[in-house]
Amino acid sequence: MAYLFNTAKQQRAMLQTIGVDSISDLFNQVPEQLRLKRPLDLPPPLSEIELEAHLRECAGRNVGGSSRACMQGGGVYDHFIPAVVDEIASRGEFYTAYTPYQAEASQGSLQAFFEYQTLICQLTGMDVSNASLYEGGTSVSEAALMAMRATQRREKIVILGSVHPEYREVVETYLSHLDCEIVVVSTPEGTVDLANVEAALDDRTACLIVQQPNFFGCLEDACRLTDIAHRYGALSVVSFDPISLGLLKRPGDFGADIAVAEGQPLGIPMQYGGPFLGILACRQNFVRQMPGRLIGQTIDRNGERCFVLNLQAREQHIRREKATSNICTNQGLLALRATVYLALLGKVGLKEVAELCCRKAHYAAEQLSTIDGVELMFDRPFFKEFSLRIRNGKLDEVLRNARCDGFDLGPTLRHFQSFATQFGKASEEGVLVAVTEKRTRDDIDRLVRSLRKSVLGL
Amino acid sequence: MAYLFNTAKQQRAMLQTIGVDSISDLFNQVPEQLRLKRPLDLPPPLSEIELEAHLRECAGRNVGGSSRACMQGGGVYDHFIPAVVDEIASRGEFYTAYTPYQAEASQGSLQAFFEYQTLICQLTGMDVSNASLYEGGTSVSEAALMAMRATQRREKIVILGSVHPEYREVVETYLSHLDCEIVVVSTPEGTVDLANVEAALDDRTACLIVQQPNFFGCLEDACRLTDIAHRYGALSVVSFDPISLGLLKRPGDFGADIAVAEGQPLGIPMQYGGPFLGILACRQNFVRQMPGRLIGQTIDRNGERCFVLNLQAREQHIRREKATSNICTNQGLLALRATVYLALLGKVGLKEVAELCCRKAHYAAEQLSTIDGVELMFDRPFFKEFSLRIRNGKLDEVLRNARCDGFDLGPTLRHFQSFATQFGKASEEGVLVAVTEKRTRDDIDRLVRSLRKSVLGL
Amino acid sequence: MRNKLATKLLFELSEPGRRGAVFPHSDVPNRSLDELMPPDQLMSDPLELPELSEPEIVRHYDNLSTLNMSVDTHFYPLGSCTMKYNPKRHERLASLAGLADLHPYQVEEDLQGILQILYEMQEMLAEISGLSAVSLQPAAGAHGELTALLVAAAFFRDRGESRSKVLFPSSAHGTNPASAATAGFDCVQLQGNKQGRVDLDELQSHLDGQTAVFMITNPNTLGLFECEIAEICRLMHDVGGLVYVDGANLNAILGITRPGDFGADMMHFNVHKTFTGPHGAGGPGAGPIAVRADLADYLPAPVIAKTQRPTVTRYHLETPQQSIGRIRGFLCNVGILLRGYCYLRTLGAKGLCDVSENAVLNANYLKATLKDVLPVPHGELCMHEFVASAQNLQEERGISAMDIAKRLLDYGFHAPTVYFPLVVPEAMMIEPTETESKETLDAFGDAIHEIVREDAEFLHNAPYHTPISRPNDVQAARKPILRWTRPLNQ
Amino acid sequence: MRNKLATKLLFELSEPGRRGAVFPHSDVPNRSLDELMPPDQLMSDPLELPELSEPEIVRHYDNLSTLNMSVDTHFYPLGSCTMKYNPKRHERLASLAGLADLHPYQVEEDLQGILQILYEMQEMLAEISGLSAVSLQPAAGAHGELTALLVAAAFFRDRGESRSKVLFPSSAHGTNPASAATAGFDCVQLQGNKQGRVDLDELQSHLDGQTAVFMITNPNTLGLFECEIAEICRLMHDVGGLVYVDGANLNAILGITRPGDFGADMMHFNVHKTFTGPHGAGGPGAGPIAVRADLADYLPAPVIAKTQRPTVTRYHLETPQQSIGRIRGFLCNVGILLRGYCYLRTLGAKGLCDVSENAVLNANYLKATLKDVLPVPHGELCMHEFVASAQNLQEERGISAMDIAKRLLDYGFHAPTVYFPLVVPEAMMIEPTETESKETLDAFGDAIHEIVREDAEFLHNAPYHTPISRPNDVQAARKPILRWTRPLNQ
Ligand SMILES: Cc1ncc(COP(=O)(O)O)c(C=O)c1O
Ligand SMILES: Cc1ncc(COP(=O)(O)O)c(C=O)c1O
Repeated sequence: MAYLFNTAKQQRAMLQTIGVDSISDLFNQVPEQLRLKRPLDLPPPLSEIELEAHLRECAGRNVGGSSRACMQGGGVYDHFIPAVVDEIASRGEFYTAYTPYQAEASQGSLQAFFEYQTLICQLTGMDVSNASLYEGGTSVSEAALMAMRATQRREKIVILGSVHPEYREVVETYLSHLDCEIVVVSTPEGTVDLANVEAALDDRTACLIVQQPNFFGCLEDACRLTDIAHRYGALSVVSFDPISLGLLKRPGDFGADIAVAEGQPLGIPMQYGGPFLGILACRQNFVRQMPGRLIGQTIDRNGERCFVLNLQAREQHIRREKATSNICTNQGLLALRATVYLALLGKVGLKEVAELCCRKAHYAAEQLSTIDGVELMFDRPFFKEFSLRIRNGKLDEVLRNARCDGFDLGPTLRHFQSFATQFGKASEEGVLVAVTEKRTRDDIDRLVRSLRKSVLGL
Repeated sequence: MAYLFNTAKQQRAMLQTIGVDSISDLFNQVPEQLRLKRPLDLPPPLSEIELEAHLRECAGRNVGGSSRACMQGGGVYDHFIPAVVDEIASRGEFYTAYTPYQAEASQGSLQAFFEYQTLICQLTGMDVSNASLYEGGTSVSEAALMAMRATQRREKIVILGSVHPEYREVVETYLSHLDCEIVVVSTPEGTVDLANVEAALDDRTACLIVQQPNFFGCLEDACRLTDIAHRYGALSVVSFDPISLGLLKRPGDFGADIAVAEGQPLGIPMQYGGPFLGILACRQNFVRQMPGRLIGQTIDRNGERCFVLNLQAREQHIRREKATSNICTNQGLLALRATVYLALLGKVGLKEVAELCCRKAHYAAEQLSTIDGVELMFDRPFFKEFSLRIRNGKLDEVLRNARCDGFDLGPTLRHFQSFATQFGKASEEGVLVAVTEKRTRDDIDRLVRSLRKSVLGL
Repeated sequence: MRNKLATKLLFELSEPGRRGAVFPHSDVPNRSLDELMPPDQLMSDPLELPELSEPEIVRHYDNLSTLNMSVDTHFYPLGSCTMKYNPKRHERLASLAGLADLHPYQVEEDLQGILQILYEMQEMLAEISGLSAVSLQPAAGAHGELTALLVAAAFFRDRGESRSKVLFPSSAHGTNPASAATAGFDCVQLQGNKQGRVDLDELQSHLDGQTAVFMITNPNTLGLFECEIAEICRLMHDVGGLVYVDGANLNAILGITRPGDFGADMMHFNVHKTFTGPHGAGGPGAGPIAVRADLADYLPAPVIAKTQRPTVTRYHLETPQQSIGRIRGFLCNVGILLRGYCYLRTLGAKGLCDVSENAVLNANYLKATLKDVLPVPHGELCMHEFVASAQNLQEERGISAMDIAKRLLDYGFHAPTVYFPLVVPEAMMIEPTETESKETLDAFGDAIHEIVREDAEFLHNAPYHTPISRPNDVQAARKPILRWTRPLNQ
Repeated sequence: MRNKLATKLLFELSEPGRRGAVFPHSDVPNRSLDELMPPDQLMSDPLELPELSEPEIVRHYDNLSTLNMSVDTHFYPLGSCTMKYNPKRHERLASLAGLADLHPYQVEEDLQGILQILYEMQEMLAEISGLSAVSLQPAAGAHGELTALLVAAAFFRDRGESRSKVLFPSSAHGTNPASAATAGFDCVQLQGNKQGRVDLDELQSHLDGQTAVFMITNPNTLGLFECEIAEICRLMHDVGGLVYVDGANLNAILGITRPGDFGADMMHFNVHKTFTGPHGAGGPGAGPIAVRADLADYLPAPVIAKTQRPTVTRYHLETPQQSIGRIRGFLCNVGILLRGYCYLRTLGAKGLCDVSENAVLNANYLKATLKDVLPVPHGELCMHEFVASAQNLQEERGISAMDIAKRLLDYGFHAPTVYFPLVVPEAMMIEPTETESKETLDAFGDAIHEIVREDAEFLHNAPYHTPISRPNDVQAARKPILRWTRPLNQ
């Protein structure tokens, strides 16, 4: 068998040392009547050749971003991943290590995660970042729980209707057993009306959750929203797109208390939804309420700087039911990818990427809107993603033809039930389009031709 | 610029330390009139995104073994490469190191190459292996030169017509300036007639060069050929297929003096012809005549076993024009691949692969021969490759249709001019077919259907 | 030979004006950003990120990596973590085009290959667990626990029952109580019996109409099989409660016995442990759960379903009828599940049995070779791991479990888990896994024997041959430094 | 922390009955092998190869790798070797499907993408060299030298001239004379002048009708530009000879000056040096050659040609008219040339100039920081490298170039090339390359300054912090052990 070492002869020697006759004797704790009396009903084993042939066959029945220009958004984006990110993340010493509990034998991981925490602080303008959570949706949920602990307000949170609908659902699930009201402020114009937010908030509200740019690609007035939240003593939780921070004001700049994100755009492949990277950073005074691991700097016995797991008393393995979260295994390797990505892009590179996305997205939006029956759904500023409205029941055909022509757009708004109420019929006609730095003007022009053809019914 | 470090500010500081005003001052040794007065005429620089898009576009205009079943042979084969081989060969510490001149900082490479030498000895049954040469053809040539030095016979070598025609051409080129007769013994029946070899040899002959299995896939009587060579005091040089040694007698077993090979089948991608791996092993008494690097075992000052470059006095950097070869840079990383491949397959695995190839090739040959107008070109035992004859001028059509159906066969015999004389018209109808362990019965059956259809003109 | 320059902090290597990645020039009309976006939303200062070149980033992280121990390089017998070999083929296959480049919102017809794989994964996990329905969504074991407890809560809610108590043994992993609390339950911890197992009387004394779930790790964290598990489950079911199996220790019982067969109602898998998704220095994992038939409707959305028509088979996403809702964005940690899938397809039924047999053999062998110096208080034989105690050494020679752990690093072995579970004094929890050779186990045994002969004082200062010596955790906690900040004089 | 078990020899880790790779069962009729092949051709004994499992092979080689220094991990200023950064994108791109999986005998219509790349590579190399025609075939620099000399021989043969002498300076790399000898020429070595350059009078004294080729490295191995190169070429041409430029040091003059422009007739490139094909611990390389127009017809077969029709461009293989024949099997080291191609496409004309400017700047800077302890006998300024001398240190303090080299390893730097070229006593040949930062150069300079202050006795026994101490080369040579053999008692 492929991954086993010990030969029959060695097994015999080992059994002798143990003092039993056979391997089955080792299992005498397992009551006979509980034993499975038949082999598991699993497909037969495959050699490496067969396994690879099988996986390639399966992969061949998917159509991915290598064969089509991916202009899909909704929280996951086809940004370029420099080869260096793959190279470093595939170092066995990183990806086959465990959580760095043994500091002396884990300085590599520990320092890398300390660098991650620092980079996230620099990116967001926040004071502290943890060492990762599962992904965007659970990060928003952990932020809500954290806000409730920090404010001691456990009855109500407010969340904008323009936050990723799946993330909103996750928050609902996470809070389902609590007596906590979740007020959703709807955003029929693409962004929220500040007056409606004002109306929803009160002094029982733990936090206001805003996504920037929001799910439709539009820019909320995150700064004013934060001020409003603070006026009611609620925390401002901002879910951001890390790439957008190459251009936009940082959550820390406008006073957010907790900044969370899906880190996928930072050098992580789309891989049909995961594993991704949950980012969570906050202001200094909330550090002991943070969920997840934190790496800290200290010195060793020789006075040399080194890194360790820190403030573990917040965590489940010490605090058990009193822990700030139940998370144990996190997304370390993805945090490493994000670290390398941010290091590689640096001060200038991230700005360039953000500018490219922004310019190309605006070019695409402009060109697409020249088509009769195609228009921007919302008249709002956006960054790299926008909602397109395809009128006259042509949406399906447009998307199908675009796929044939080599473009994947989406998701459609009707994919999410919650939008039917927010937008009515318009939700039947809306689709998200995201434009990353990988797309060329030629891609965009061809997409425009494809849509024009579809709409004109050619 | 992507790979440069020093900023303008640093450059200025460095110039100051040097004591010159500008970078161009550093080039004052280069006479003004020799300077290029214009920029090089090269395509504009590409960012990583653009470069990748460009390379993918080019790759997309090739049709490789990932999209078609490669049943081509002629010295390069589509054997399976276990993922472990790629993983280890992509360790930066291996692939970005230089030749291990500094033993204390190169024990990784040195030990791996010592293991390589040992594995090649075990594989071939020879006493000593060097640490690699460029590839198969130059290895045959170096073996011929080595034989001439060892025997002190510099007038004549004998080579079978069934040796890879490109390798024979390389030998001719390498010997072109020497007054050395190269006698080619033709092999019209697919293998050589021993009497003809006997007739060609004499006591001026430095060596007899045999390929086993030969270029047409047929098995020569390598054992008797070696005996004949020895009878005339000539060395027996055998060019082997490393995979075949999972089943066949080893060159060392039947007394060969120098064993050479193209090592590509040992875990090296086909990559349109290189880099590959030249293997050269010999009997103990010829060790000081060997070309290329040799790793030796010794001890360090603490008495610990360690490895060093050994017998360097044979090499160009010490012996200069008296060196046994001019080779310096060799094929280290490919030797590492072969090492890992052989370690991974080991005693049982290599035999299994050889058996699979052999059985599948025979199944394919049998099935293909059932087609009217398709027959084996030679009635000779073979291992994993055979020459197929497609009668009635259908060869082109058959190959074209096979490609459409997803199969690449070849090379054709007519691709090599030298076969026209050996086989006359038959060379117009011959094509090589190789079957590796990657091919399934289903592949073969579909190939048979494809050929049947073509031949019947359906 | 260590390159100390390269392992300075990223930020200390930064130099103003340096560039790493370079991007194409814009090929669309270059309008001013102020035109495209509201100026007051744009950042005013340049980004704070460091400035490095590509070569130094590679050298930095390659050097950092060598400061780690890892399964690829070292024996890593960390108890409860199942640090087995991570097959290299998985890395190659999980990154194939057509798998790694799929966007979660593509249409299902373009995803039939991956959906089939995930569907088959559900089926295989169900078979291994002996339970009927699987959700692949949870991102790790703890996430699986939480999800299952929310399923249980929904199930009870639906039946009009309000049950508030979750029970677990004191040897339970910290995530068990933490997940229970997150799901809104009260926690009840059981002491267990002298043998290190659940005490039935104690259990019974806590059972009533408030009892919701008993969370049990089996084999438990002492490496012992809960041989009364069937009775335990019966007792729970009698009061209308559910039994949850924490599957972290599944490596001991694959194909030998199944949670569903011994009475469990729900469980999670740690794909990153049992099925070799690598640990990634902390993650990612995948913690799918399996539940019995009548809980299937509560699973989080979506699950993968299969429709078989005479000519075509189609896979699609479906929301269970009474679903608790979403527990994460997007589908699941596909990349890790793919690796698990590859593993299961490589091993098959017989191979999985071999895994558990050899995991248990290796553990018992190591236990036997160490028993003279590190006795195991609980159990004659162990399953895939055992918890030895350095209490004697501590009392007689002043050598602690920590001393041995640290000194092992010098010998080129990663340390076992120490001081967990708390029920064993000076605990050393050792899980060799099946992918280690007898030679390695012998070498590890020899090292321990050598270490316990060393001077206690000397051991207190170990390790000596690691990149750092023992760190000052107290100072770290007292004044936490959680990020680099620019020194004041720069 | 070193794992000593894992770095035993492969053969010592072998255990009878262990398995690594597993292959599919045969799916074709299982006929006996004796039926398929003559029994007397089949081997009689089992293979001698070792038996290991996959996990231990990975652990073995991963651990071995960490015993190396490399460009990825360390500053590696090996003179004459151009140890620059090897971009990671090259590794990704060279392994793309459609490039790595092409068989050399596919039909040209299925190879248009790769043929275009190789054709463009020929064109770019011609432009960089200032010569007209390129052969990509040679596998390394030495192979390129041999090929070019065979081209020269054929050229002279064609003109009915029999020229037997190849000249080169004493500082020439060993491959120059070795290649000349292999190509059947007699070797004549020139001493050179005090400045470390070719002495025109000396050269002239050797020129006659027998003179075939002058092989010159420019910049030469002392890191000096042969400023009289134009005159040298003229002298050679006057007697009907050819000038060959060894391009190993091209990194100094990219886009600054071109061999073709200063009079060379032939040259080779070391793609693995100048254009970052990684060195692979010894290879592979690629040593394409460029020649002037009237030598093009002699190039080895095949070259890549382009046919441009109004609507289509096609690339194909062609045999030059008077070709010397083949110099290797198959086409060329495509994988390395692909990396070189990626490099040239990334840099462009301006980028290549920047490379040389910074390579020369770094070398001169390092030279300046070291001059107080390691003076450079030849030249005020250097090009991309310089040869310093430890002669003073040796005479005054007993510290040799070797001592410094070995001790540098302890400091985390690879050693420079030592004792080459022979014209400099106690030579240390230092080539930092352009991909090293000022910080690294400063740290290296500091290390040398510290080392020369250390005790000579202490230095004689350096290194201390490497996996081994100084090896016994004498013993290795006296009784060569070139392979592992099973100990007699096993
Ligand atoms: C017994 C046990 N239960 C639960 C967990 C939690 O699993 P995860 O880390 O995947 O969240 C662990 C992991 O350490 C464990 O050992
Ligand atoms: C100056 C010089 N010439 C020629 C060569 C030979 O090149 P290669 O090693 O590629 O055969 C080298 C390589 O070390 C060199 O430094």
